[in-house]
Amino acid sequence: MPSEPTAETLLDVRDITVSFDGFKAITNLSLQVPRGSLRVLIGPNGAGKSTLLDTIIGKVRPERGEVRFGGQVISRLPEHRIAGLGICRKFQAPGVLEGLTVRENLLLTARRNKGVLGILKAPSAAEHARADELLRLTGLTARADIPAGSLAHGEKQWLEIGMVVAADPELLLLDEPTAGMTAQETAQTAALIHTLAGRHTVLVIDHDMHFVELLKAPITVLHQGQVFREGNLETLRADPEVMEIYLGRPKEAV
Amino acid sequence: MLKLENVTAAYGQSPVLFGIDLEVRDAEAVTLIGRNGVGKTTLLRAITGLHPLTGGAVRLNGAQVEREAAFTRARQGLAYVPQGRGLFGHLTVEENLRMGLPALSGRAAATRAVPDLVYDLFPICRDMGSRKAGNLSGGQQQQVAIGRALVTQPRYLLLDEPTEGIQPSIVQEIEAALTRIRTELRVAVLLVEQYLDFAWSFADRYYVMQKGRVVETGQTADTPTHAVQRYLGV
Amino acid sequence: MTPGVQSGPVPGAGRARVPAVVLATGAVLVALAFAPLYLGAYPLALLGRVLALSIAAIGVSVVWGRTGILSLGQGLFFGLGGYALAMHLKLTATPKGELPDFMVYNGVEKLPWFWAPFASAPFALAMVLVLPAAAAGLVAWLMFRRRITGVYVSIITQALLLAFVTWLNGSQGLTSGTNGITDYQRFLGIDLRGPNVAHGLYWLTLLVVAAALGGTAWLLRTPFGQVLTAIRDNENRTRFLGFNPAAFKIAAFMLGGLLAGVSGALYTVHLGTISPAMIGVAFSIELVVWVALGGRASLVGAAGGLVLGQLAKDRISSAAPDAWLYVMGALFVLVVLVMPQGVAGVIARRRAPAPSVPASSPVTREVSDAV
Amino acid sequence: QSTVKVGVLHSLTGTMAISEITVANAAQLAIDEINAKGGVMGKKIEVVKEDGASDWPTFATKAEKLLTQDKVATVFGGWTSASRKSMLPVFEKNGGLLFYPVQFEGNECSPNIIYTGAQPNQQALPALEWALGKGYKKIFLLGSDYVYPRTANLILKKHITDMKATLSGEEYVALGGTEFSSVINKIKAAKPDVIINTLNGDSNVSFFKQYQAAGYSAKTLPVISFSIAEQEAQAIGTQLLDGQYATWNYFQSLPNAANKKFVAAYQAKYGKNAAITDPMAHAYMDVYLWKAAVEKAKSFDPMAVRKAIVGVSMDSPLGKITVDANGSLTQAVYTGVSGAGGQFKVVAQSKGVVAPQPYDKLAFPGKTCP
Amino acid sequence: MDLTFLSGQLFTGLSVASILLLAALGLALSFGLMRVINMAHGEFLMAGGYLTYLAAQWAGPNFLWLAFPLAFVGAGLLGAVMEFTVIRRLYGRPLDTLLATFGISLILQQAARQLFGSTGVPVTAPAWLSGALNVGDVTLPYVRLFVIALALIVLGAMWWLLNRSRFGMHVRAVNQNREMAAALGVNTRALDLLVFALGAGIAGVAGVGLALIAPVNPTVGAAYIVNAFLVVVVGGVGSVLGGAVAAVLLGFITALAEGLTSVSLAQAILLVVVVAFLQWKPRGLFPTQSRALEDA
Ligand SMILES: Nc1ncnc2c1ncn2[C@@H]1O[C@H](COP(=O)(O)OP(=O)(O)OP(=O)(O)O)[C@@H](O)[C@H]1O
Ligand SMILES: Nc1ncnc2c1ncn2[C@@H]1O[C@H](COP(=O)(O)OP(=O)(O)OP(=O)(O)O)[C@@H](O)[C@H]1O
Ligand SMILES: NC(N)=O
Ligand SMILES: [Mg+2]
Ligand SMILES: [Mg+2]
Repeated sequence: MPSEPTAETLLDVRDITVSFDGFKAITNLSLQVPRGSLRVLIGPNGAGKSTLLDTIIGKVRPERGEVRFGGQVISRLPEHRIAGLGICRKFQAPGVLEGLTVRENLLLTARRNKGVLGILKAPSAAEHARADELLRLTGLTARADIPAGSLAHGEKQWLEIGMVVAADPELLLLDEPTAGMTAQETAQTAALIHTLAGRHTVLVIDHDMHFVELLKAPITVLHQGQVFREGNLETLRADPEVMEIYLGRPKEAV
Repeated sequence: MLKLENVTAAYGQSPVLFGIDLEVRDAEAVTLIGRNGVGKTTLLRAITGLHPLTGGAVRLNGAQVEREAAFTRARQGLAYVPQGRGLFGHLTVEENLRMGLPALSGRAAATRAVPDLVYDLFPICRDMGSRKAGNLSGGQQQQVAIGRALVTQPRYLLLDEPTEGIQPSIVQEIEAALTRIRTELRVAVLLVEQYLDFAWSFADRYYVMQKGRVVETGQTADTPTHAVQRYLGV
Repeated sequence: MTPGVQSGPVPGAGRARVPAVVLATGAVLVALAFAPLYLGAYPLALLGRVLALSIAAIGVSVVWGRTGILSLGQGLFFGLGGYALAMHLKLTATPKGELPDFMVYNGVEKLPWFWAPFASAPFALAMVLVLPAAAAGLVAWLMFRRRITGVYVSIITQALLLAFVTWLNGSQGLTSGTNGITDYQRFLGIDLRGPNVAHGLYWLTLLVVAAALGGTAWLLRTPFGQVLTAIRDNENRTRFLGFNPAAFKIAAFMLGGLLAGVSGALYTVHLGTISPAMIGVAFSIELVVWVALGGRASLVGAAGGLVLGQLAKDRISSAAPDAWLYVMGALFVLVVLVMPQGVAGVIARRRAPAPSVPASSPVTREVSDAV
Repeated sequence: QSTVKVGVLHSLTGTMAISEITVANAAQLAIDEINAKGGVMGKKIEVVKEDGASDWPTFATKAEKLLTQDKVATVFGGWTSASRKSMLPVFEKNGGLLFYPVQFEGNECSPNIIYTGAQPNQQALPALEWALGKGYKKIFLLGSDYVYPRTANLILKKHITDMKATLSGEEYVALGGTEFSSVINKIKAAKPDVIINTLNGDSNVSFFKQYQAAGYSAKTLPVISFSIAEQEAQAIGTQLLDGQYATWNYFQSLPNAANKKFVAAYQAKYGKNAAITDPMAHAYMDVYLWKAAVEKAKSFDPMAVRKAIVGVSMDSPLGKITVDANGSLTQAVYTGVSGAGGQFKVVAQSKGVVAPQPYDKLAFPGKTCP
Repeated sequence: MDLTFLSGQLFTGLSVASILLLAALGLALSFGLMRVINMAHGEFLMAGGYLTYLAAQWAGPNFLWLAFPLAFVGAGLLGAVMEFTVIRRLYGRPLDTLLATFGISLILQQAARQLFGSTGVPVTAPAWLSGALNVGDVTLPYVRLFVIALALIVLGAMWWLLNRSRFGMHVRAVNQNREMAAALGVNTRALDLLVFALGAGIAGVAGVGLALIAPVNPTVGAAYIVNAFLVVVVGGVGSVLGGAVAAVLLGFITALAEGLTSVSLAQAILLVVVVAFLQWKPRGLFPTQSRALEDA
């Protein structure tokens, strides 16, 4: 049974079940994330992590249970409305707007009013300044005016992180943000996430334990569509069952 | 032996590879590292025949293949596991594996079946055999993609960031599997990887790319990973 | 910005070139404005007609080139605009107290209810705008609400158009069927056969073309245009960024429908008739092909492609009627093969060689959760 | 030697090309004959040929081109009523003259058009009378869904009631329609004595194939067609049509001397098996009528020609024809039965010639040409 | 409406369904799998019709034995040429294939017009097909039964080929990820050529069936093309069985609408019903769906 959420609970996943053609990807899963916190989600491939994010953003609909955001039930809302409430996700496979330039990607994401009429206004100087800052942050300044479609894989990753930040959502969902990044970039990403936490609520999925270590945040382990363990990296590394299903031999998990 | 001589390639008008020389000897494991966007993926695609060269030569066992179509190169023992896995989403896992069989055409010795070794190495290929590949999670797909490449009984295996998005225990398994593939099947492996610990523990030699050029090469055993880190910084 | 090349194959390169294209377009429009001075009666009438059609082409460029929705049913909206005006003209041409001639021959005894208000010119003119836009909005709402995309949209719009044409053909008492509505002379008290009307109509048409180009170009320059491009390239991603693709697509589709309707109304006046044959499947496909010829992503390209295509059609079909279909068929094939971005794309590439956006980027498209 | 330009405007491509190309050929034949004999008032006729492309608005634009750019003295062209309707305003606006060679529904009387094809009282009504005379009392009307069949049938229905016969059913199929299962099933349920068929073009092929497959033949249920002539008979397959009827102002088999000459000349030019039809004969004669009127008016001016043509009369492959004041022909009507080689044998004909009535008195009382 | 009429209309539904299916089956390959919107598909039907006519000229009244192979091979070759010269440059650009193939269809129609004349050519069913089976008061023409059987045979063959054969698996793989299939040793170019030609060949065979009940002329293909696409879309693009169910459904709706209202109105009703249906099931009766291809 889900525990009663406290007042600061921003994201409240209540007892959801998600299935695909009879296959249960998530079974009776509950999860609360307090406002302003940073939470890490790990678990074996196929555990249902991405599916959980899919459910939060409305890409898939739970068969049972509901998702609440700031107290409001969102699991029946259309996707753009959910996004409009302040939830933005970075996908596992980078999804940038390929026909627009890198800068346009950032400017568009940063818009507050995303309605058909609201969008007609040209971006303000402040918005341009913000885009420039994000270009610097993601190392894409030199690439600002080429179409995002001709970026390399890793550059798209960075752009997408930039977009998520630009959207300035209350809740950031990052699905494997460091996939394909070098160790140094991974560290930069961790630092970036720390600057975001506090003002934003962040939920990160990753398989890179170095990165997870750097995040220094509470961890939830999913397994077969359910919460398997909660804890910090120390305790989880000591847990033989977690090693068995996920981490593997201790040597690798250093 | 797989050998590249002065390979150049471009996207439209803009060149991305500038005279790459590189070789992978039989049964050797070589890793290719470099920052995002330096052209690693492009290079692998050029070797497989999925991206046209603008100059230079690709040799398989001495024979020049850079004019040949991708499918004939595959039939000569070149297998490719792309970044993003490239599974056939609407086909079942089982069918995806069987899609490795056409590469065996014209090779007399080859048996036309999915080798048991694949199921040994990646049990998921059996367990999820009848699921649509497109519905698997990222890590599951990666395993199927490597398994499928093995079905082609390759002599050269090109892997583009195979650990990306894979859970730690399976990274270990993939490493073990690749090592077995190398030693038992004597397959030469060219591995593009960002995860240096993995690359170094697996490969014999390394190449470092920067802005479309190979800038350094050496034995992994002689070079500590931190010595090449500077090429990967932002 | 250029109504055109900006988001074509070489985005980003657009900004620097803006003045050139605007200047060139302006120069062409000015040259066209003086056409009555140097063109004979028939060439001028022909030019006026194809300029009227080019307004529909601008709409196709917005809907297809920008938003990625290939409608094969633009004839529906073109027809609604045309019929709205033709109904008014027919009523004007009918003596008081009588029914339009075709109704009499079909045994209709009372003016159908939906005909009556068209006796008023302001109402009819309003309907020229409202009917096509509303119909386009409805069709778009039905489709995009249910996330129907790609070729489904093409086939559904074609089916709807065909249903409309079939209904027009089959309802002769109400619509004059295959014959269409014809034989009218006066509009707002002006005799359409009068000596100076031809020039006036031509200038009016040119004015509307210029307004349509300018207005649409402005609209696409705003971030609205970028959202359309984003939807074209990756609709789901756009959705998860907080945009409602359906709303934007409906808006774009309505704009396309509105322009088609205006085009249809003008064309009806130029030709003196509107009939189901004018708005059918072949018309709608041809419209799209001329847009492709000029450059689907470029407003000027689309309009220019239509004008040049239609002029060529007129010339070649007169010179060699038997060969005409071969020429046109071959043109369709060649445009698609050799100039996938149309003439505007070729010009743009000449001016600024730049890396092309891959039609489908091999690395990312097939990935597990391609959003 | 100077020339005079005339326009020939037919569908050379598209669905209607099946019927119109040969009509254009027939006009061309007459023009060639006239040119060979020195032309009209000493001028050779120069043909400007345009393709209406089975597309009504194209007819209008091409007509406009012929009149305003080529400045032709007259135009020979059109087949469907829709194409004529869309050309009409162009001719009226530019003061041109059009010769229209095909049977039609009447209800039109433009001073700028010479209608030489049959008016309803020169084809549809005589056919109905003939059928009733043969004792067929229950009549099924089948047509393509456009203005000619619908209006012709509207008129026929008034007369069916008037003559105390029974309308057993009425069905329309979209132009070009190919599926007749339901229609045949409805016919079967209605049990008529005869079918009056105003299907146009390709649909006839489907209809007769499926009609025969369903076990019908001329013996079990005869069909009288208004748009099937020798050429269509060939395309349908002559055994499918065996024994079925058609009503026209002309059949290729008419025995008069002018026709023998016309058939021989046409087949010499366009192939010895070429079929020759009523609209072709009309188109051929249209050129001669125009020539006669020009010579009578001593002018190529269209309006002068229009005035002069009234009363022009000649012996023709169709028999004797005379242009009425309303711009249509006084001509004879024949009903034929289809036989070997797609030829029709005349089984009935009007007593003498029939004067044209553009407005049917029963269906449209009080309407007349201005 | 009496019982005889009703059973007659039921049979009409089946007849219409068989024709829709025949016209649509080739599209299941070119459109369903290869995503080529082949507007010239109707001209393959047309080619089948003309080849039937030629077969009848050469082989006399019992021409069907020659007509089928001739139409299959002839239309298939036409398809192969078209794939080789045009289509192969357009994979992955479905909307562009629509335009290019529309151009090709114009060319083929005009070519037929100049080769065979615009009037069309006569084809009459062989004598042994000319009778009808009488069940009670209902007449079932042999030609119709023959066409229904033909549709079922072609349907069965295609279903087996695509879903049970290795060839079919390769075809499906290639059309999901052409590059990877090539990298795995599939000669994708040859396969594309073969599949497209096969689709054309099937259309040719369908053309034989159509020639028995419809006209053979330059524009006959155009008469079937829209409905053929509707069948594929309603069935679910990529699903052969879906196409079959859709054809039957549309056939019965047509028969019902034609029975209750008029034949001319029925087509408009059918189109509106189809659009309404797609509101309910936007991806057709049997959608092919998976996580991977939601955007495809
Ligand atoms: N659309 C879908 N249709 C069918 N099955 C699906 C679908 N989406 C996910 N699944 C299944 O649900 C399970 C959970 O998948 P999910 O992608 O959420 O895993 P994950 O935890 O994100 O794994 P990874 O770490 O590899 O990304 C998997 O077994 C997957 O095959
Ligand atoms: N489809 C494309 N069109 C144009 N340019 C491209 C395309 N794909 C890649 N590029 C460019 O080519 C260069 C090399 O890209 P490539 O994908 O080979 O890099 P990579 O080394 O594999 O990077 P990563 O580590 O991010 O995967 C990059 O600068 C990229 O912007
Ligand atoms: N006038 C005719 N036959 O349409
Ligand atoms: Mg995942
Ligand atoms: Mg890469």
